[in-house]
Amino acid sequence: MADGHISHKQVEGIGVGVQTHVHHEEHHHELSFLRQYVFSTDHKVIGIQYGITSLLFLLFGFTLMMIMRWQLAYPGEAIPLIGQWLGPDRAPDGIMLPEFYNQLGAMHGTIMVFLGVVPLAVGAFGNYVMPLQIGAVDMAFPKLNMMSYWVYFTGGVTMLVSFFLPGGAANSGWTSYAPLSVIATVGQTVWLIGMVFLITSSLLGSVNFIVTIVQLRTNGLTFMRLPFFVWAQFVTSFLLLLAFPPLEAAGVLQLMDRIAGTSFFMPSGLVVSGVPLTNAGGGSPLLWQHLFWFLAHPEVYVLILPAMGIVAEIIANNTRKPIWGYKSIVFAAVFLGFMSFVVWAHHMFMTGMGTVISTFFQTTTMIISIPSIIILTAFFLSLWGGSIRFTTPMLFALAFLPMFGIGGLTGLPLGLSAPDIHLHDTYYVIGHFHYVVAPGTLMALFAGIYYWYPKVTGRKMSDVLGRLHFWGSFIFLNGVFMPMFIQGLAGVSRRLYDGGAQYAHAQSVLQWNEVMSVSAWCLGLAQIPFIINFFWSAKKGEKVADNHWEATTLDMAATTSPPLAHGNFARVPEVHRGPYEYSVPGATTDFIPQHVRTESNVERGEHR
Amino acid sequence: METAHAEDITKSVRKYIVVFVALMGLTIVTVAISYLHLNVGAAILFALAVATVKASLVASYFMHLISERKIVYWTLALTVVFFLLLMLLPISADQDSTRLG
Amino acid sequence: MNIPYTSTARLDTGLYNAKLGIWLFLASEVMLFGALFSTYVLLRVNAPTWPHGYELLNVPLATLNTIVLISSSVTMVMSWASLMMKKFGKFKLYMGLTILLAFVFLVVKYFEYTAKFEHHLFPSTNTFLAIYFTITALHGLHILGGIVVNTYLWGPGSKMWQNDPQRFTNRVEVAGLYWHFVDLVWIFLFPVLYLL
Amino acid sequence: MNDLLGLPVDASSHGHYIDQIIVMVHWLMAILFVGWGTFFVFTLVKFRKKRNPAANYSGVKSHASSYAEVAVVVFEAILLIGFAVPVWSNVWLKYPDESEALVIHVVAEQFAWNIHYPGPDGKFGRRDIKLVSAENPLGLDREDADAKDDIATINNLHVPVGKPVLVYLSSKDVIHSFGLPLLRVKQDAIPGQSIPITFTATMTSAEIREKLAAEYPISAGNIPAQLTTLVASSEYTAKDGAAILAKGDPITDDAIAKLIDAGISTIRATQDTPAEIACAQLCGLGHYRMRGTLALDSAEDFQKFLAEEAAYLEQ
Ligand code: HEA
Ligand code: HEA
Ligand code: CUA
Ligand SMILES: [Cu+2]
Repeated sequence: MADGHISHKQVEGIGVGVQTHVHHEEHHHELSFLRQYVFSTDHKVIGIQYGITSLLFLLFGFTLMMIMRWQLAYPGEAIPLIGQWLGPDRAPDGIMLPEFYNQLGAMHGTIMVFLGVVPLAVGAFGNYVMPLQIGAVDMAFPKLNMMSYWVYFTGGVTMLVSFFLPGGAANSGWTSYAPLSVIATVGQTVWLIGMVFLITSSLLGSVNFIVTIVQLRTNGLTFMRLPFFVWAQFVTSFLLLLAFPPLEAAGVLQLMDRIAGTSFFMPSGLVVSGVPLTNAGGGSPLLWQHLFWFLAHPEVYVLILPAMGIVAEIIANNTRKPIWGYKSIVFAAVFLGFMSFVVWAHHMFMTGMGTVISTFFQTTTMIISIPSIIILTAFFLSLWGGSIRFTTPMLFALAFLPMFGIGGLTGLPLGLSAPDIHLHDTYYVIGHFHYVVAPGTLMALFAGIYYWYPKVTGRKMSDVLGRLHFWGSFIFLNGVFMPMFIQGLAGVSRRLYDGGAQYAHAQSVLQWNEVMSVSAWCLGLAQIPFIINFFWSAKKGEKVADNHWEATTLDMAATTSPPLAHGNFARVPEVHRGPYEYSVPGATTDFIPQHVRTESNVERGEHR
Repeated sequence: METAHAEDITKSVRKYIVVFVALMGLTIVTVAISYLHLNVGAAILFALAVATVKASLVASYFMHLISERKIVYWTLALTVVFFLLLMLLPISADQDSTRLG
Repeated sequence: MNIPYTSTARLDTGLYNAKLGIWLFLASEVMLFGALFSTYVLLRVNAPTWPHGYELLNVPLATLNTIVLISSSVTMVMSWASLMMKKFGKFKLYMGLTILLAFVFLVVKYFEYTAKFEHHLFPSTNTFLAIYFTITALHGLHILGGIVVNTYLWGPGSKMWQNDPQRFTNRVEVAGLYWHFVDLVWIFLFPVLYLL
Repeated sequence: MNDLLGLPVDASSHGHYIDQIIVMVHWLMAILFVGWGTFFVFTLVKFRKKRNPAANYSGVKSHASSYAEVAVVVFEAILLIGFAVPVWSNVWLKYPDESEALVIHVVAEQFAWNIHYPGPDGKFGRRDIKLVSAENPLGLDREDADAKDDIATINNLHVPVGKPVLVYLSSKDVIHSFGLPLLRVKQDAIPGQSIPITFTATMTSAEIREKLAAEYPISAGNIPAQLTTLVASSEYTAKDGAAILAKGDPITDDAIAKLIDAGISTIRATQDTPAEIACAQLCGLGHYRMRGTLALDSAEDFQKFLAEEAAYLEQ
């Protein structure tokens, strides 16, 4: 998109790539600027829209956290620089109020998960890359695709606007546990409305993804020849499709509780601030939790699966060999998706569970760790025997492995109910999931950005800035999140406005708060090279060949960079082999793209 | 579907009428039974059984599920599994009461 | 650029795109209403007392509405069958009837609601009414959505019949699948809310 | 490994079961992490492009990884079946008979812990939300015969050491979580429900204070910030015999100056109230300060506490 006009760029076949030069558009009618860039139905434009929007939300969500971390490191001290801008109902004299701290926390969680990572991983990467990888001309329902983006955008704006309401944004945590959320300020209502938009957007998107993958795969591209990235998107879409509606239902019920005075989540006999409530009662606070986690557990695999997909592509490409155990990781991913629906109550061990139910959920939780271990193991083994190139995307993808490892492993003690007695709702949990979502998923997403950037813009991002970004991020992410385990094991609760300063048991680990905060700010600084790189390279980056990474999948090998504006391919490719035919013995190049027809059996990948 | 002949369609139309009559009949039955005020267990069983039959008729004939493609069956089978899980949800929430003092 | 399989079926799956799409959408709807059903079960099981639906609600009106909705399902499938038989006029008739019946359903629902409000029965009165109003309102919204789609297909959308009859027939079939699903939900709602 | 992990003092009879599992899981995690980490680094070095310009198409042939995976599964199964589940059902959910236990009602509210003891008659008086007021946050009906001798405290829980305690936990408004980090107890307080939890304390607060006492260096201009939250754990006098700090006194800047004058360069200090109730569930803007103190008393001290409270009731 960067050079503005891509629709006429001719195909240049390189290597064993596409050799045809046929321009397939018979009559090319010019679209207005609005139709082409704003209300576009082209999956590539929509993917870019998703990408930019979600990156901005990520940055915003991170900014909220950088502000919070000031209060955690220096409780009660005026926030420097921006403190005076926040206004008296958020931070009088620059000193943050507890109300505002809770808003920041809830909105950080919400924005990072629903407006940042998922739209980036699914909306941007899924939209842009998946149709290219399966040789489709576009998504199955382009108009729905456009709607999906704009509904997401509306939901995002709704969330942002809620900061300016009386009482501010939602402040009951991203989990919005009732009854706290039911008696909360009006921001919660807007949060619920925003969520309904986001859920609708996800539903539209997931239907579109599944239909596209099932129906628009090009000739010869059987399911077992799909790049793992496509599989990841496929499973993810099913999770979104089937797990989100219960949260939508729960959101509607909570809206009713807040607006129509019903008591779905409100038991009888509540006294709030000394005043007895007059609602009819008879509801169940735990019902909300069940419905919420029925979504939110599958949701965490929505955060991780696309990341694994990206990592698989990049590892295969940069080791120059096939992913080890392709079949086993595909089955593991499908199994993971399936199991993710039966572990939800491991977030609720402390709500008063009996033995039977807790045993059930502990067992499923232990079972669900197995497919993750299988996938990770396959990735590690894929490195063995490779010819590893430490390109910028590869650095990020490699870092993903141990970082996800730490996050995943720390899930194990949480998944057993007895240790969870001590660890539940402490910083240990915060550490656990940030290792999977931040040093894990975020690293993978960065890897994806560096990897597909040349495909999107025709130019490469700077490696010097990339390495700066990598090492800064890697070091400071660990600086932020590692001490959380220390605090958590000491028993420090999460969501504490003063970081635990009042508690005796927190005193011995309190000094880590400052370390974490400084790391978080340095992490912020470490993003500057990335932001510069991102914009600068679009105009000034080194121009590279169409299949710059010498990859085998259709997205890289069978398209121009950037791909044609209409129709993606000069001629829709046909597929002859699996996705990762690198270093095939006896072949002339160390990669054979999926769509290239070759003479010898060897190169057809049939010797196996 | 696009290969279906006109005669097939007329046959289908006759089927639709039969199904329509059956649905009406079942509606009357279920309402009539409710006036008997059976005990709760039997009432629930009966009402849900009738509703399930009616729903199956609609799904099978109006929605042509009786002659659908494999992939649709797979999608629905998956959904049924998760739907059942959702129905288990109240049970897992209820178990908590074993600890209530 | 033309997206394949918008009107013809793909060989290996046997489906055109929209058909798979609508089934997936319906799968998500199953989960939506499923969550509400399980809410109903949970609240009822835990409640010390629970009114019988027929004590508070109007069973004859609801029976009427059941009949109306089932009829609309039949006219809907007939409108599709008419297209299959290439009888556009009959399609218009049946589709028109479907829309009309849908309106009748909503009007009856309106009278039911207002009667409740007049007796000071609100969603906030008790959890039974809360769930009754919530589910039926959500179902009503689905009816409204169906009306919008069907009206489009009956009116401006039907122009497609001239230049792509196959695709238009598909659209009607897809709209029909949705409409039957809305009917199907009501088939469960009716006994669960009114008769038990 | 307990110390390595930085788990807090364990002052309950069931705590070591939980700690034991935490330690075991962390061993498993450490082994996996170090194992894979070593393999990872080794591979990255050995198979970098410079050393290995051409990749090997088929890669790893051995099945060692499958065995490793099976081993992990077995280990997890042992942890689950052998430890986690039994501890949950036989230790954590093992309730004592009410006659053997000290029964206490804890009612959480934004943002305080209301503690309700039955008093000498062992019967809990009636509570009614209509009677709730600022002076009577529990809504205790003092007219009720059973309620006359009931003891109610706010944010101040006393329990005797060595006797099982049975707490019935509930909430007046939103969900809170009753966390006792030093006793490895945590349970959400759910409005509309009364959930029992049980524990037996094994150390008195005094013993914990003694255990946590440590030497802190002091020198002019270099006073650890931590000291301001601690109290002295022995007596300190100046050269002339004048008392500077008694055991349990807070450590002020003034006192430190005097200590330095007296030529003292280290000070033994400890937590004042090491055991506490920590609210672990977000419950609103005051969540962070919803702290209660937990006094683990010897049997005599506990009787003294009850007597003091009873005397207070008389007035
Ligand atoms: C992407 C997100 C993600 C992922 C993938 C996971 C994965 C897992 N999670 Fe996590 N989790 C969250 C996001 C995620 N989680 C979030 C957001 C919360 C908190 C929500 C809130 O309360 O706000 C949470 C909370 C949470 C809890 C509740 C804790 C509590 O509140 O008390 C539990 C309990 O069972 C749990 C368990 C697990 C388990 C067993 C896995 C397993 O799937 C992990 C399996 C993975 C492995 C076992 C790693 C395998 C790797 C190796 C073996 C290789 C090692 C190699 C090297 C290190 C080189 N998680
Ligand atoms: C996907 C989810 C996700 C992600 C990525 C993050 C990322 C981060 N989170 Fe957190 N967090 C949550 C989800 C997430 N978080 C959730 C769910 C909670 C619980 C909320 C609750 O209690 O309810 C939480 C809570 C939480 C807490 C606990 C607060 C408390 O309990 O009181 C803390 C504390 O330090 C924290 C910190 C951070 C930090 C420092 C990062 C950093 O890793 C952030 C790094 C971000 C970047 C590096 C931005 C990159 C983007 C760019 C550089 C943009 C470039 C732009 C263009 C090019 C246009 N988060
Ligand atoms: Cu009470 Cu947090
Ligand atoms: Cu989970």
